Amino acid sequence: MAMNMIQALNSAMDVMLAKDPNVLIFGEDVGYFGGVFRATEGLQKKHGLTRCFDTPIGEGGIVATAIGMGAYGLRPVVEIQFADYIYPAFDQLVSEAARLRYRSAGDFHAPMTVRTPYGGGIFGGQTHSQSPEALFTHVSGLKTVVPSNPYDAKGLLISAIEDDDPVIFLEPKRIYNGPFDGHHERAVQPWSKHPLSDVPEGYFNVPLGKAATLREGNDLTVLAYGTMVHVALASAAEAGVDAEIIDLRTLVPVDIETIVKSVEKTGRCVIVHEATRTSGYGAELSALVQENCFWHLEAPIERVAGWDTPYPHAFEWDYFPGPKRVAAAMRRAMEG
Amino acid sequence: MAMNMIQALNSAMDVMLAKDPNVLIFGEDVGYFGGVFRATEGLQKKHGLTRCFDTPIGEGGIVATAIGMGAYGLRPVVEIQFADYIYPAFDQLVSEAARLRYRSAGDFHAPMTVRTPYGGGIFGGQTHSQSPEALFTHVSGLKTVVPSNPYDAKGLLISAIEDDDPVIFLEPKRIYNGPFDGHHERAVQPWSKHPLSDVPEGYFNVPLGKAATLREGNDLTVLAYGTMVHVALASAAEAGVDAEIIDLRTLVPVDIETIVKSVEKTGRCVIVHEATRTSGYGAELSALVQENCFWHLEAPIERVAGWDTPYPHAFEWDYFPGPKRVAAAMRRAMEG
Amino acid sequence: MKNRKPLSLHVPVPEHRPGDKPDFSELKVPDAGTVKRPPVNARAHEITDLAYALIRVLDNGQKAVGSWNPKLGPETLKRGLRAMMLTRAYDDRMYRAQRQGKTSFYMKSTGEEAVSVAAALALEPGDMCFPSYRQQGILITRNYPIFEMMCQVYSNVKDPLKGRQLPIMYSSKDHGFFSISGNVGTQFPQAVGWAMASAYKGDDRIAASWIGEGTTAEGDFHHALNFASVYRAPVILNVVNNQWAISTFSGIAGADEATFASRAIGYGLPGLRVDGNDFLAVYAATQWAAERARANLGATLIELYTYRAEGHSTSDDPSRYRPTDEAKAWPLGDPIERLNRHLIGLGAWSDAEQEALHKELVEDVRAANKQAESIGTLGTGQPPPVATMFEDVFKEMPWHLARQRGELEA
Amino acid sequence: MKNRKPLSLHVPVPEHRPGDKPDFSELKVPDAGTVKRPPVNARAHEITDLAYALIRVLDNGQKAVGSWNPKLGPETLKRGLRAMMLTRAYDDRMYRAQRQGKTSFYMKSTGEEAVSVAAALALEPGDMCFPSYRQQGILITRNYPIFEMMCQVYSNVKDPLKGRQLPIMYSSKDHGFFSISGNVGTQFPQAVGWAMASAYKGDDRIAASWIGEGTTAEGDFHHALNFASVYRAPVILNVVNNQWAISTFSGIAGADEATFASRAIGYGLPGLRVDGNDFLAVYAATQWAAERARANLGATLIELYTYRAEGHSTSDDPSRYRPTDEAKAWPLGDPIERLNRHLIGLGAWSDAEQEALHKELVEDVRAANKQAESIGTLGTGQPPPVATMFEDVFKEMPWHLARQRGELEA
Ligand SMILES: Cc1ncc(C[n+]2csc(CCOP(=O)(O)OP(=O)(O)O)c2C)c(N)n1
Ligand SMILES: Cc1ncc(C[n+]2csc(CCOP(=O)(O)OP(=O)(O)O)c2C)c(N)n1
Ligand SMILES: [Mg+2]
Ligand SMILES: [Mg+2]
Repeated sequence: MAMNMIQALNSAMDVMLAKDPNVLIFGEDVGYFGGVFRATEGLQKKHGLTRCFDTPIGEGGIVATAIGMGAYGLRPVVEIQFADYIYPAFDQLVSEAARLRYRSAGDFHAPMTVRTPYGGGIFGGQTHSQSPEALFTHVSGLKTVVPSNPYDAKGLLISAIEDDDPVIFLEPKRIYNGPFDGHHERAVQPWSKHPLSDVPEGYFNVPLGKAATLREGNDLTVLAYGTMVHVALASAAEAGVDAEIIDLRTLVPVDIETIVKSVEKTGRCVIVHEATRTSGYGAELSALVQENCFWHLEAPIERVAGWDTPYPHAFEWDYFPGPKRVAAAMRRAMEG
Repeated sequence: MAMNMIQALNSAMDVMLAKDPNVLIFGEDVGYFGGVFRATEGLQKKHGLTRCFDTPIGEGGIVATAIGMGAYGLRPVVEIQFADYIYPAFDQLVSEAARLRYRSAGDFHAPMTVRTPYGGGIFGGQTHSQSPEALFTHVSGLKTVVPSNPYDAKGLLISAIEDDDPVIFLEPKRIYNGPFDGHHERAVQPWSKHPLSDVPEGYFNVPLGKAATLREGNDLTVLAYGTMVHVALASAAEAGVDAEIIDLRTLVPVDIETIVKSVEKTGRCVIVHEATRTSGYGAELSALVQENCFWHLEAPIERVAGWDTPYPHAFEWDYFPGPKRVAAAMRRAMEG
Repeated sequence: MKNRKPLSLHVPVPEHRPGDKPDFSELKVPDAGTVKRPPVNARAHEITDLAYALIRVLDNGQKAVGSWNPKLGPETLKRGLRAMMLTRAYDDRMYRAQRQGKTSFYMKSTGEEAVSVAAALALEPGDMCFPSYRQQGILITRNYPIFEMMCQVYSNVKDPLKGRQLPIMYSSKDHGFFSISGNVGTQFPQAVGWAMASAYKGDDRIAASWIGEGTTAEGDFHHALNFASVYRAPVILNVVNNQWAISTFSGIAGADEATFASRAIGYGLPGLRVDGNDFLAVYAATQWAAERARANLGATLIELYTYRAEGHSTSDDPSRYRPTDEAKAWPLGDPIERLNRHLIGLGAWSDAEQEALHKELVEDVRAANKQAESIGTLGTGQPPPVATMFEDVFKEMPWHLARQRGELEA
Repeated sequence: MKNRKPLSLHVPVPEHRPGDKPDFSELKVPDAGTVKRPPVNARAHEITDLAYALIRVLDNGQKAVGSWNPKLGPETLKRGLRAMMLTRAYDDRMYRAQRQGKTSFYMKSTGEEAVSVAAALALEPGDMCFPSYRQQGILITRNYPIFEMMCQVYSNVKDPLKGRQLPIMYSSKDHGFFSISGNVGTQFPQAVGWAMASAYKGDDRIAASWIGEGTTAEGDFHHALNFASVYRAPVILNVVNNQWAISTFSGIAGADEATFASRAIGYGLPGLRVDGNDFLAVYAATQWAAERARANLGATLIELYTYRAEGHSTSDDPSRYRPTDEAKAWPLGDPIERLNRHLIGLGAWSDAEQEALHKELVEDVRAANKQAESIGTLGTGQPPPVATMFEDVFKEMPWHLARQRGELEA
């Protein structure tokens, strides 16, 4: 059945609420209203007031209570309205959710999924456009997941909810309603025309820790996730390079085999993400590739990323790493 | 005059309190008691109750009020008792201190120095041993500074206090009272025997953004900071490699010229830090080196870092990246 | 021990949802003038009743009554009326501009104008305000040009914030208006810090901050009250209880269990609960708290009881979660209408003058907007120079930003 | 407007510092039995006086008086006495062990034993405790073997936490004792979440949590009270006011301005202020709050007024910041002595039995410690296998941790 990402995420939560009475959902405006992006629309009405409810505007309290619920034996799924607002919960995520299993030697653990919309492309300005994934990838004990299409969104979210470790589930908000290749000047595309919008209505999952090779190629390897996967596909076509495009899907634990196999084949690598460049997850990917594939590299690994500034409202398209910048990096990688 | 790092930091704050009435110091236990590591000892008595005082145990409140004071025109210097406890202040640091100048187009800014002891080697367990520097290096608008000896500690702290941007000042607590080369089985060394413990009593500064080459060499380049600088020096001797050892001192903005010049000369690079490996600052350094020096590299860049686990109490020396691991990495870099 | 009654989870729900008839009959509105005004040096624990009362000055006939009556002259009242009306006219115009696709986002303060305007008049020009995104009335009261506000909303080349901020996230140090943050609540403890600095320096300026009732749930609310209490900071902490936080009713913020003003009690601070649609009551409460702060007696928490008459923002659709004409049913009325009636009652104003002033202000807004639009709206006309995107991250631009600027220009 | 009095910054300071004679004469200690016990279903706003009172059952003659008297039989009282004495004997032994270099760190609960032990007895075994690092008395009351506690302190191969945690950061799900965190306060809202889960599931178990008065300044304190209030979570939120937070006196946490119990008022929760050195008062208050929670009436905040008789931890030296024998001057006495006197007054106990019990417990501790030390102390004997360092980061070990374990073993 054709779904956009919002519908796919909604379906994943609907399926899990029906399947497991220990699953419950809460967050700011997620209850009666169904969330500012409508991802939980109808779930309270269908499953009941205590299974999907609104919370006070205290991200730290949302995550802390979710940890307590996880310790009790529930599987809370919480929404942080925008990834830009996850920082008040940072201590509970880093010092608590991520550490509980380890510090108690498995005596306690807190399964929990933290859903949050991230990324740019919507003129959201500095506090509705951030991509904080790198921060979470540095924290031992957290898994970080980023879907790039409706099928994966549903399958990965179900896996995240069923996972016994805390999962940060970052949703690329720019592509909630349609794929986006970075060509903002062109007409918006609906998901319905995209093959990966064909999503089973019932239960299924996509395993965490496995990347997807969206395009096979021999010239160079592109490592991307979220919205940038679509930008990379368009950029490769425009740059006229036979790129192998890997959608990482899970950042931690990352699918190292798929990455290494590809770079050993192509000898060239371009890494793209929206997040600011310095100490972004692209740095870790670059280091991993260089450590694992050094003798195969024929050119410097390229990083295309957000500039090291806050996300400026007026300069949405100068900031967003679009096809022009990505294609240029591909060409550099081919020349190099 | 011979000072250990605590005395040097204390002297820096003493000098700045005397020099600038807009400088004030606050934090948990820093007032009457002088801080759990004694860094502010005597400052309240000497400069007055309102110049150096105790705060409630609310890191978020400490940083938030410092931002307000900075906006007023003061230069607050706050202490977070351990870097492990900085996360409750993360939102105020990332969303506020780091962004204020940018989002207000220079209308407001908040000069502030956040001093905090970090790192392992003291059997502090999971919550007194962390090295969170990478998180701050990813945040546009924050400067991140790490001294490795008494002279730099004083000179860099004075520069940080005088700097008009927010500075995260990470103090390697293992070497507060003496240098440490990782050989925990050997007798502790006092700073007094170390040349860089000779610190001017009065005002001086060490500029931010400039690395120090502690040892020149031709075999390989070591990038380190904090305690690991001393471990690197010892390891190079033990590995018998003619290493060029660079103490970065400032992580952001990093001294790229010094790094590139050195790696272009040696063609080999080993990066060492205590922080967990994945998405640690070593990843950014590795990416920078391979982007800027790719054609000069003769072997894969090595990262020696903390394991991707919380810091376990009983395994202090299995966790701490000591000379054995660093020397081994140097040898691999030479073979490669 | 088993066969004990099972526990159950309580989730608060509002009285009325879409489809229901709006009805505030359970809401008891005490008569104006019934609450006594204590001396500004009253001990906090002796006036805890004020945290549960509702300070009102304008009675149902819009006459000023009782000991909280600030006894303002017609000139001040007219300044207030004008600022509230200009704020509303500005909001209406900018809302339309967003609907016309001229910018990405807008937020109105309709129905809450007294909260900002009366406070701004009761404060002194040097006092620093740390607002949320719904106190544009402060800037307007302090005569910040609406033209500049419009340029900010349009992110054009004349935008004082160089196109970096979402519309309405104004900043003007010269007008004692702190840079608005997108993260709610962060300004509350920052205001306390500013006030502590003023006290530290022996200054006589105070700080004031505003957050919504929903935002009281953030840790920063607690930090603000705690630090303000411990260090007796000269600050006024305002909670604008407009009943809604986007789609979430105030019960989810705790309103079913206690008033927001009563949060002050546990910190030993005075808490005042005020009719936020009563211009004179807001003025009087602010004045009381300001005098107290300037007398070195510390902070006051003020709950301003009002109603968010329109959607949360242009991204919101309130008809999805509350009865459509709930705003009209709001028992505390409209602040502009009430002040207008009051002035007319004083014989200092007339419907004709009101009508004329309205026309004049709408025309001022139209003219300023024409000028602002002629410079540029979001995505059209003249944007700020793109290279400025890399400035002000730090005071001096470090190498990596200079290099990135180079890449962009390449 | 200038020539107004300049502001000044207030920084609270304690009455007495090293060198001063300890003196608590300003501290008014109300007589035992003077505070009325309300029904457990009393409305929070009707009993706000309890947040400023001091609930005491044992009078100066250590007789149990007043309506809060839980009327416990001698057996329960003796269990409590034994648990408190064992806790103190255990603390003394482990403190010495740290001084002897057998571990890195230790924290005593001396003088505060009633806070943990009486609460643990008033709760039911299935209730989940979210303690701070100073409630080892709960584990001991719930018969967790001190041998295992010692192995944790020594990080040896028998440490249930595999050497991963700092000494005293115990965890035992089987004993309803949540894994202690090094970050203060985080457990307070977690306990609320656990309680919400229990209510969500229609369970009848409740949660309880403990933090120090200094920790009330964390945002998590606010989150806990707020979420507990909004969702009526069945949880008991305890603030152990032992006057000190490392070197910082309670005034820096706000104690000069209001009681910690009164923080409950602004959330519409009951706040009880209790003599924390009065075993019966702590038991009674906990029992009241537990009954209330189990009746689905929600959370209670309890301030336990006590004194940290020893240093903060083995890393601390209180003589640097407070008068040396302040502990002896503490007007609320010692919980063990007081319960001992009470039992003797009942004719159910004697000095001889007390002496014998003390000997017995010291011997039990000695024996357990001998056994624990024989297995290993920090850095000697048998540590946990080093490869386990990489386990439990995730449920299943991902490739990068397996690779790192390989590197370590190489
Ligand atoms: C830290 C943070 N969390 C969440 C949000 C998203 N958000 C923006 S406004 C808002 C509602 C605030 O309601 P209230 O405090 O009552 O203010 P009002 O809009 O009614 O003036 C929310 C949840 C945010 N901006 N920042
Ligand atoms: C988030 C955080 N900040 C600071 C610390 C350092 N610290 C440990 S205990 C303590 C004092 C706590 O005092 P209190 O809450 O009164 O508890 P008590 O020690 O008196 O039992 C501090 C500041 C910490 N562990 N965690
Ligand atoms: Mg509101
Ligand atoms: Mg304490």
